[in-house]
Amino acid sequence: MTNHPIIKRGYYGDFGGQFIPEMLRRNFEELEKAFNEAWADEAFRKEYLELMRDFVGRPTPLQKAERWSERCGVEIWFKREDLAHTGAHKINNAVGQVLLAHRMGKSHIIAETGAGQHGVATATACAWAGLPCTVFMGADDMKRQKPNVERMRLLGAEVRAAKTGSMTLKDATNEAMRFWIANPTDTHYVIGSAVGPHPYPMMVAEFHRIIGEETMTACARLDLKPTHLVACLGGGSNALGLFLPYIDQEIALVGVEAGGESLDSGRTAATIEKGSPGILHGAKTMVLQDGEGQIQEAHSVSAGLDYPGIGPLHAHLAAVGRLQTEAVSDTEALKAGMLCTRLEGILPALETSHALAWTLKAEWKGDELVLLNLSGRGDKDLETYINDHGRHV
Amino acid sequence: MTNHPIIKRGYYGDFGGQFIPEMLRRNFEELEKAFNEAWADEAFRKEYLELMRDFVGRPTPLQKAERWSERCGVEIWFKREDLAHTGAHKINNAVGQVLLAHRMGKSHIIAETGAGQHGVATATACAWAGLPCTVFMGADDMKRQKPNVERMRLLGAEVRAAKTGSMTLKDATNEAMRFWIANPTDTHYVIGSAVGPHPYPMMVAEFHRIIGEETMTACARLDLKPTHLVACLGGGSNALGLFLPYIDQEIALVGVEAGGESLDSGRTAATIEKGSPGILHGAKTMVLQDGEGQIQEAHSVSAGLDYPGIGPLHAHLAAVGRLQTEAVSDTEALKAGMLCTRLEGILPALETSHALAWTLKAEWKGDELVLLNLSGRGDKDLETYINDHGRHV
Amino acid sequence: MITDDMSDIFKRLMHADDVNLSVFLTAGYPNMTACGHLIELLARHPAVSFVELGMPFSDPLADGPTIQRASEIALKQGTRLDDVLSLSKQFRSICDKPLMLMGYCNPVYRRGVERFVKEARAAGASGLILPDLPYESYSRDFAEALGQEGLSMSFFVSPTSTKEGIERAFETSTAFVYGVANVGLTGDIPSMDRGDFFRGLQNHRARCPIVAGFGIATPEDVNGLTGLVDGAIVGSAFLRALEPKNESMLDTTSIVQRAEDFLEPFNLNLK
Amino acid sequence: MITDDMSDIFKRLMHADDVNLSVFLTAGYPNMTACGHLIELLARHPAVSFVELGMPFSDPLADGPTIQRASEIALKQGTRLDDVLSLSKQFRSICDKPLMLMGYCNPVYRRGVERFVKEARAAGASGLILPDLPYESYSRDFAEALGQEGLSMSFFVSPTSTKEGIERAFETSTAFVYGVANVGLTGDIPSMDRGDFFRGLQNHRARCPIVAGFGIATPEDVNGLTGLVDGAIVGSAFLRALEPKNESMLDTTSIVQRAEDFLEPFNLNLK
Ligand SMILES: Cc1ncc(COP(=O)(O)O)c(C=O)c1O
Ligand SMILES: Cc1ncc(COP(=O)(O)O)c(C=O)c1O
Repeated sequence: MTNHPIIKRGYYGDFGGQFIPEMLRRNFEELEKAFNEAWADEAFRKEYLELMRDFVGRPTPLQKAERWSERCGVEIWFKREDLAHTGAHKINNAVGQVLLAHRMGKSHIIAETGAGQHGVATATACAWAGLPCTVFMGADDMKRQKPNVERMRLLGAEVRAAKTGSMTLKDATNEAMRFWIANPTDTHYVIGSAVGPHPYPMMVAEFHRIIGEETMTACARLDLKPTHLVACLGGGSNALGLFLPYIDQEIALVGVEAGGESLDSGRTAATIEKGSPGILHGAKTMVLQDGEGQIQEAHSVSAGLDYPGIGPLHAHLAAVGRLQTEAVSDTEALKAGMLCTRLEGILPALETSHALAWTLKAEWKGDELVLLNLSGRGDKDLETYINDHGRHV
Repeated sequence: MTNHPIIKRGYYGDFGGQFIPEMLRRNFEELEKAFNEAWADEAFRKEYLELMRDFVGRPTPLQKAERWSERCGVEIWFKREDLAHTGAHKINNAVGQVLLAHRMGKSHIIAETGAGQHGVATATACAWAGLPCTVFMGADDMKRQKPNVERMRLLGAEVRAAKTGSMTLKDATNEAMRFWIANPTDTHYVIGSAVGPHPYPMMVAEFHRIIGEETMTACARLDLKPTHLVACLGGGSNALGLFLPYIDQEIALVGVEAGGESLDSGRTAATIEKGSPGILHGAKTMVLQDGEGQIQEAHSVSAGLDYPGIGPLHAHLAAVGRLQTEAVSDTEALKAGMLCTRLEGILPALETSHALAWTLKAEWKGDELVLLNLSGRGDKDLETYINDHGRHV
Repeated sequence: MITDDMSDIFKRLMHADDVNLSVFLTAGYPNMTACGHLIELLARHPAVSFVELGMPFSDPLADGPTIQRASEIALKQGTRLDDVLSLSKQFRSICDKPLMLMGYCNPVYRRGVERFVKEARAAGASGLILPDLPYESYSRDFAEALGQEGLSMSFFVSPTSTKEGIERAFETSTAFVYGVANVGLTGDIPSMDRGDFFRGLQNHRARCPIVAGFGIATPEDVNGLTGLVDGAIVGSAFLRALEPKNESMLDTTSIVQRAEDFLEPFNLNLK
Repeated sequence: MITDDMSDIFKRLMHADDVNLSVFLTAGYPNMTACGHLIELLARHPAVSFVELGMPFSDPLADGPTIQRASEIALKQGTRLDDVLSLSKQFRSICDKPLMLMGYCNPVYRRGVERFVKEARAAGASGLILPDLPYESYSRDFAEALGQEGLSMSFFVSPTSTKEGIERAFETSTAFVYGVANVGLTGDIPSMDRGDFFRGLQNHRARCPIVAGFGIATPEDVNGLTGLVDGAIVGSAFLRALEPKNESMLDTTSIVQRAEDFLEPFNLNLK
């Protein structure tokens, strides 16, 4: 709910807010109201949950990773979001928001995308709903992620190149916002992670809460008492989805950021570790910026973590010491992803490989019980893995 | 069970049998015995079912395809095998056989693969089990399906090129058999469809029976009374998986073959429609052959249907009139696949698109209720779809 | 609500019969040298009543393509906040026309609000326009500092603004209310009836002048608003006029010439 | 169990002290013309006691790479069952050595078992070897026809054969039992102790001769089996010797020459 105790007037502690132009204010008021109503409405929840089950394939398994556990020296279970329709948790939010947009009478969906995962998820939800969809994507990303561009087109979406700035995710987000400013009444903007102005961060998190809820149910069935929840941090949606129901419990929350080439190389995406408070895409959060307050480009081998901001809820949780953040380098992530493939028969998304890599290098006593959000499958990253594999063989 | 009433001494009606060299006879005796014992053993079933749930992500949904139904003029539900781990039903059999091999004390797994789906599934199951795996693949197919080759390698499997004959699936199967002849004691051969000598066809079908069983359970919950089961026919495993529990009920079973360029072009894979009884890969079944009894190459846009034989159980069911076979051309399948993507937000495997295409062109009265096995996802076929899309836009 | 301090500066605007022309210029565009000449031109130009000086930002999400690109070019050339301030100083050394610094929150917060406001005042700026600044942040972080330094602040109203939003803008703005003359972004093609929108704001006008912006490109656009607004900002159209289309258009003289050519027709507005 | 008819033909094999050499040749390989000369060579060659003539098949799953490739080449050149039969006829016109037709079930079934057996008999063949033919199919489809025409059939025993499997092979075979001298495929490198295997079969030998095959390449291989088997089949090694390695090795004379060269050392086996 966007009236969660954590929220005060659109802020999560010191972070969050709505740093938006007046032209969008009505949209945000409308959206917050509509989401709160929908989320409190049994019928809406039922429709959402049925879609999660029948279209998305939920619940996803909670699987003991036998060989991975052995390698890490601690018991680790995977929450298998890689098995969700379109290959990652992203679809939960896309479906949720498209349902909401439909309920609000919106006739056009827009979204931003970096590597294309959220774009594909949104285009998928729109195809299902029969709603026209426009996805903004950095012109550079479009070149790098051609197959996902084509996939969105097959799904009936229009893909528009963002040709400004670094021509990547950050700029695609700007373009989507601009389009929304220009088309405020009929359009809904489906943000792809727990970022942006309130109520997006909490709303996106709520649409992913099902990850944590299923995990709790499975733990109860299996009589597991987890001590650690681990997830990678891009914008923070898969992490929050897992963490949300556990937030008031005594359990360690670990968010693994993309260290990029290395934390001190300047080529990093470790926003909490290396960033500072700032305002980006309408919210106050931790951002990578220079002394002038210009947002810097993020760098990660993983396109889904390659974002110079982070959801404001994470910024808050980290600031108050509730969230432990860790960073993992490109090389560590690649290695971990390939090791997981060989040991568990699961090719993880490069984003996920960051979380995996941390469990490999963390110091465990051995009596912990770790639940790791296996946020997505790595089919999209096959080429990157292969090229890296080739380099090392 | 391999002692199903349909089976008489390894024959399914007139089809089946064990046309194998003496060097493999002991293996087949062992295998049949081991499978019958395992399948009757609660503990084995439990382990298999737990893996189906926790590793594979079962049960897969049975989803009403609203917009597809509307387009076809009849109510159609999709059994969502595309959501199974690695993207198709194939994993059910791979996991089942690898478990069985493990139980038999085998220390090496081999498999054949065409497009790579079964190879990836087997390599995946082997990675999970920690068993070495060798996948035979036609040298031509290896070139065409490079990403799947790399994926198998990332999974730790060795991929061996079959350089004989047409250098495709049929030849990879020969090579796998030959390797098994040369290494009969420590190796288990995981066949990828309901083909080959007894007990493979029935064993593979049994490992896929879970598809039909889940469907029955879902139908009971939803109070659905299906009149038609529809599936594409490659070797026949996804179809049998769905059909098996329904076989004695009053319900139409429709198997859709790959017509290729056209049924009469000679470039087809419609084995039942255009073939004749013959012996291939150790079983008597319907095969594409010339007047001399030489096996002919099959042709289909879909690599997974591109096989000049068919499971002997299907040959039998078709011969006795229990199975209705239909054929769909390359073009019809491509179109149907793209339409499904746009209407339902599901990019189907090209194999599956054949089943979809038939529901588009079949004459429905409108009061039927159709369950279609959505056997796999089309990520692997993206390029083919895109090229075709490009041609028509 | 216009403050006492600002009343002096903007009094002229409110009581003019014609629409006062304001020009928007991105600091550091097309380069610092040319920009220095341009700010002087604007300071001296009789058609120009006041100026918006854009503070370039990496992620200007409320701007259209032209202003985005101008920001990008300025940043690529290394334009810093200090450069913005020195352009303001240069402007103030020539004229006493109002000069508003327009930009996004983050660079300002990064500098420190108090420090920035002091520096802006020292550089002769009249006020700030920060389209992504929420009212709460304004009250908490800006109001006092601005008041102390006698700087003003403008907020926006747009065709999608609620009644409360309009009320709040006129209540809080201390220079003028920025009326979005277009559903869309700066520089976009008009897609609404401007007259209707501004007619609806007239009963607020007594409290605070209205300046129209977004999509205003020609003297006709400006004159079309006569009687409805106190000023009109031309931004993207001006920047587009400066864009060098070939090699020979790169030198400063040629850039300034194009600016003059662009402003020429607006002279007709002058009585 | 050797039949009366066959006893004549294979009597010699059973009572010889030395191991009888049999050569395997794929019909139509390396082409029909050369193959005709080769079959004549084998018919006349003193070192060769009997011959296996391979009937090429598209999917020879019990064969190693050399024989596979030979089949493939023969088929590509259009070799048909009729060509196989005419080679058999040609052989029979020269000598009365046994000639076994070796192949896979499907082409035989496709022709019709009865028709094929009649044709084979007419072409002078002595019997059939079909490695993928199950015993049940043999009993149901072949036994009677073969008996009527006086053709024999050989079944296999291998190191993985069960006791029952061995029993059945010696019980059912009417020419000789084909003993797989290798765990592996025709042409593979030896990977087992042949002696052990064949010693284990000696108590069956009275019922039916044993001929060793798979992986037999040299006179030493053949001689190494003395006392253990009645014959030995050289297949892949012979075909490999025929393979043209360059242009000049393509003509028939050169091919036949290489066959003679290959067989030459086996003459030493002759008393
Ligand atoms: C599989 C996967 N995991 C994680 C992420 C990171 O995003 P978030 O932090 O919002 O979960 C992405 C983003 O594309 C993703 O595709
Ligand atoms: C998704 C999918 N469906 C169907 C098939 C056809 O095989 P079968 O008839 O054994 O289900 C394949 C084979 O690769 C496949 O990948």
